[in-house]
Amino acid sequence: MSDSKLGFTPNEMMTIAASRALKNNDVCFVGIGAPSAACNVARLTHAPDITLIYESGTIGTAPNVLPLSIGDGELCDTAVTTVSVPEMFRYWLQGGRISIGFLGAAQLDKFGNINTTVIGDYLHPKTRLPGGGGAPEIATSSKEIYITMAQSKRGMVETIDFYTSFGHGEGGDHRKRLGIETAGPTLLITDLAIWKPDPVTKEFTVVSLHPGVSRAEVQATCGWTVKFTDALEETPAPTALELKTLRDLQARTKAAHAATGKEKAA
Amino acid sequence: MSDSKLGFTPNEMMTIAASRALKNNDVCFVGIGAPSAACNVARLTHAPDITLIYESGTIGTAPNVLPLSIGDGELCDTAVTTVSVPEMFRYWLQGGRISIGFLGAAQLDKFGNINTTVIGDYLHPKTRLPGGGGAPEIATSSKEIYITMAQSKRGMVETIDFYTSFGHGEGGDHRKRLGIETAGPTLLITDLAIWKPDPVTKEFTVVSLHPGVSRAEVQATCGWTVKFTDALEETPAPTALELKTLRDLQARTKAAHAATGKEKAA
Amino acid sequence: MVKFLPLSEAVAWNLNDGDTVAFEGFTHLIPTAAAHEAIRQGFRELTLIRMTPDLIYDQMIGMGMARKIVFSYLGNPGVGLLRRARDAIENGFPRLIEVEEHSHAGMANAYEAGAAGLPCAVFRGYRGAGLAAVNPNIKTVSCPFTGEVLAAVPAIRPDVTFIHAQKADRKGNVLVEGIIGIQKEAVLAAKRAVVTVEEVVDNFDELHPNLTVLPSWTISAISVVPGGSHPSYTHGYYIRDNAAYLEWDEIAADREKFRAWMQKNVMERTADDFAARVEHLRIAA
Amino acid sequence: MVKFLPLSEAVAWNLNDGDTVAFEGFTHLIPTAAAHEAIRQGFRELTLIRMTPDLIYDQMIGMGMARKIVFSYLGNPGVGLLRRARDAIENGFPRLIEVEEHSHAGMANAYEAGAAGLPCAVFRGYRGAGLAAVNPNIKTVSCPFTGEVLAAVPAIRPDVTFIHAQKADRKGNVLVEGIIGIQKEAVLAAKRAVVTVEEVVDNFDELHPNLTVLPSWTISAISVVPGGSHPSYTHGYYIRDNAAYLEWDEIAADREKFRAWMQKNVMERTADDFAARVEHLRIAA
Repeated sequence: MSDSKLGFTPNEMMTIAASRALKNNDVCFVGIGAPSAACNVARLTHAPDITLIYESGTIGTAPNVLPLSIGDGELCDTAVTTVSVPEMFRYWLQGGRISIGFLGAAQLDKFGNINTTVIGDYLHPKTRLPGGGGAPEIATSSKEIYITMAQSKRGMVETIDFYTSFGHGEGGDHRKRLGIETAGPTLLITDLAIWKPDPVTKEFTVVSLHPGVSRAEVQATCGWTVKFTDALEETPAPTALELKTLRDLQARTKAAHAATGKEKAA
Repeated sequence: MSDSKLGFTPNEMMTIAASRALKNNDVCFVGIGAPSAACNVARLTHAPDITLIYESGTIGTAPNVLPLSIGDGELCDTAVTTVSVPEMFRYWLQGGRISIGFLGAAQLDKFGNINTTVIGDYLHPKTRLPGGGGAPEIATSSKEIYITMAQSKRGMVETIDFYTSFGHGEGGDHRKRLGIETAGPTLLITDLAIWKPDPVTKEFTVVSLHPGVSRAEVQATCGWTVKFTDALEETPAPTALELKTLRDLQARTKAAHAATGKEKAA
Repeated sequence: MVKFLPLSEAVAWNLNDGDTVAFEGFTHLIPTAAAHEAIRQGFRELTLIRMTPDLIYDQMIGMGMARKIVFSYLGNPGVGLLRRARDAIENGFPRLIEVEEHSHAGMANAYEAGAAGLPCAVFRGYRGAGLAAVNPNIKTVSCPFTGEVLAAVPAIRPDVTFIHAQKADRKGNVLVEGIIGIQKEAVLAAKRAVVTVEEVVDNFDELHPNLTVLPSWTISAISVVPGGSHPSYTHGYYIRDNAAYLEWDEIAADREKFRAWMQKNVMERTADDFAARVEHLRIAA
Repeated sequence: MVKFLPLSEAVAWNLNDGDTVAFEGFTHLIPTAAAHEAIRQGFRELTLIRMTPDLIYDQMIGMGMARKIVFSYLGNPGVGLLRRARDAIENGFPRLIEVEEHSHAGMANAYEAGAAGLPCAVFRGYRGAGLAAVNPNIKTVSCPFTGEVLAAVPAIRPDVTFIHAQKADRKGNVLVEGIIGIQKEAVLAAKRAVVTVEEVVDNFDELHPNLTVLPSWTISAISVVPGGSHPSYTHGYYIRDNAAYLEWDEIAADREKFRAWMQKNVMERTADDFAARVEHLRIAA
């Protein structure tokens, strides 16, 4: 999509809206892609002391460029400490020290359940996706879960093909009934809107539309019947500082990742 | 005891006999006292590559002076690596990587069961001893157990007051019946003799008397009726090198430990 | 006792058809040279264990070497899917492979239990997750004090583990540093372990005491292979070849392109070729 | 967020009568200054947890502060018995204390489980050992795959943990090095954690990435107390005062001698006195 009209793209709006949701004292378990960009924009703007943790074992990292993988050297070089993977999952995630777990999704349902495992049947999949990685336990051990994804009817579906990670299940108190004591998905930020779960049903409800986005657009790119809150707000547009921070970060990242291929291409 | 007659003390003979039982490729879990001296004499004589592990986390250590505690700085300074205590007990001991666990005893019975916990009743002890520390799992996770202690009727008893660590239990296949797959005590070295368990009954049997020691002396300082093997041997006396190595080590140790008190005394 | 061997000998001596094998490395220190040597030697019917199978298992699966794969993230990290693994799972090409899938927490705990000599790992996991229903190796135990139901998975105990590390000393102790991942556990959990290193140094006397050092007696064989983790990286030696990961996505997308690439870049090469591949990625001293 | 406080304030703010508290340190880095401050402030009815209770718990028990002690080795390391603890257990002087006794493996696993947020630890332990019969907190679970019966103990979760460490940076991150013992687990398992350090440095930028660093947000308070682990030692700063351990055996042997020593060396002193006690033990730079 072009940014000619608004001065920013929907993806930039998504990343920046997600960054704003993070607080200075948060401890984030960061996934690659939009979550990584959002967390680092937060760190470079309003949340300089935020703690970013990547599942490769890097704690309190402050990368100058976005990592391509969750284990790039940049993460270790700038971390407060780097621990083993078993320690990461035992002491830091399962130990209850993560305030925000950030997840993306291939398929998402209205209760924040996520599929990144298979499209189709598990044993005979139409498409074999990468699978859960850290997500099954990130989803249950982090105090809260934030989800980011670009909207599409293929991605936001009535029923997901596989429960890679558990959100609110069938809604209501389903988490509690499974003995899961953490809050689960409390925020969904897409390229079009900000969503929060209904306090009772736990169904994701649009609470804010990004600038220039209509209710119809949100519904047209979502596979379930969308609920909008009564007091619907408009997401403040990215500030000049937010946009510059994100774009500089992405430019540095692009340059750094391209550099490794130079001699090959030559 | 004096060393005037034989040129060495019974304790020196015990330590040196124990050191000889160790092989160059052994991995020893070392306790403080005689075991520590024996292991280091082995390292300084016939087993230069022996791996010494102290439960404080120091792996492959080569102290120049004997540590007073299992966590003296000397152990860390000279170790190949120093790990946390949970890792020590999980990966290194429970992981089955220890060939020889070295234990001492306040009370010992003829089946190699050891008490270092209480004299008297557990809940209302006559004497509260330090307890087991690492011993309960050293005794079951090490491939073999070597025991060293000075003989006395109070120490070598028919029935111990508390099973701090399990040897051969009531003898025979008692270990197997409890699901313990390691060999347990295979060697007892006292200040008077070398003992090995009977292959069937597992009762400790004297296989070698130290130079100048009689059967009567062994029996007089032991609380159970002692069995002697038919082919009873005499332990070779310490060599000049063994004695010098042990005495130099103890002299260095004494000087180093006394040094810390100097300014206080002044 | 550990032996210093050429990689071809180390692999031939330690790996067998039908083995359960882990080539571990969590994005960092991936033992690519060892995997390529295994491919050249043509082992079959392997059970491949790894948290993040990555390019090397995509290659081994694409070459038909795997009977089964045990994993927790079957992706090209930061890029997307593993297309040879997909082709095997979706289409049975070049052969069908059995899949045992866990979460990262499940695999990390299972390796830890393997290193710790336990039969299983116990942790808080898989709650509400679909894997618990499709993987019979995910069970539960109850805490005898609180009654809380916890997840249990069998310990991982590979026949042989391959890792890449920074350096060995002359006695055969091995230093792993940076993002250390699961490598220590993978080595200690295995019956045999082979380590490729960037270099051998006289001794480790100057090392900090708390670094991750594998004592020589925990390792079967060490092979010196500079650049041996390319296109992954070795902290302190060379950076990750991100371009190669992006490029792999195209190579693996096509069966013929894949075969041709493997022929040229693996089958007709040796471990000695890795050093040149990282020349332009070396960290300025 | 972590606060830098004088030790008296850090102790007063974080410790309460009736708390379950761990002053940890495995021979190395024993938080003596913090324990002495707790003694001066006169806390009561404490449950004292520690693998190796050592001199400081002998002192706290002797002063009647403990309701219960949880331990795995009740000795003066390398010297012998802890005579004040013995007097309490054998004779109820100055008061009876409850005893919960484990093996080192049991305690280490229980701390690990506490740090890992689990309700219990599962390991292979206590087989044939008498403790399993006298400690109701030693139970079993069966491996759901092999049927093997394993030991289980409840996780340790102290209200507050005190440790001593080498240094903090200005942000409040803490470095522990050398024999690191169980300190990281004891801190992460606790609701609150207080650390005494030898010194504060500007930053940890030059530290190796794999050292044991506790991030600032895992700690409640940091107090700078040079010499704060005497007569234990601090790797890199000063050596163990072995003579003081030998001396303690005589002091603790006699009730009156003990009281007099405590009055003179603890009650009438402050944390500032520790620096002078290690002057003659400092490592030559």
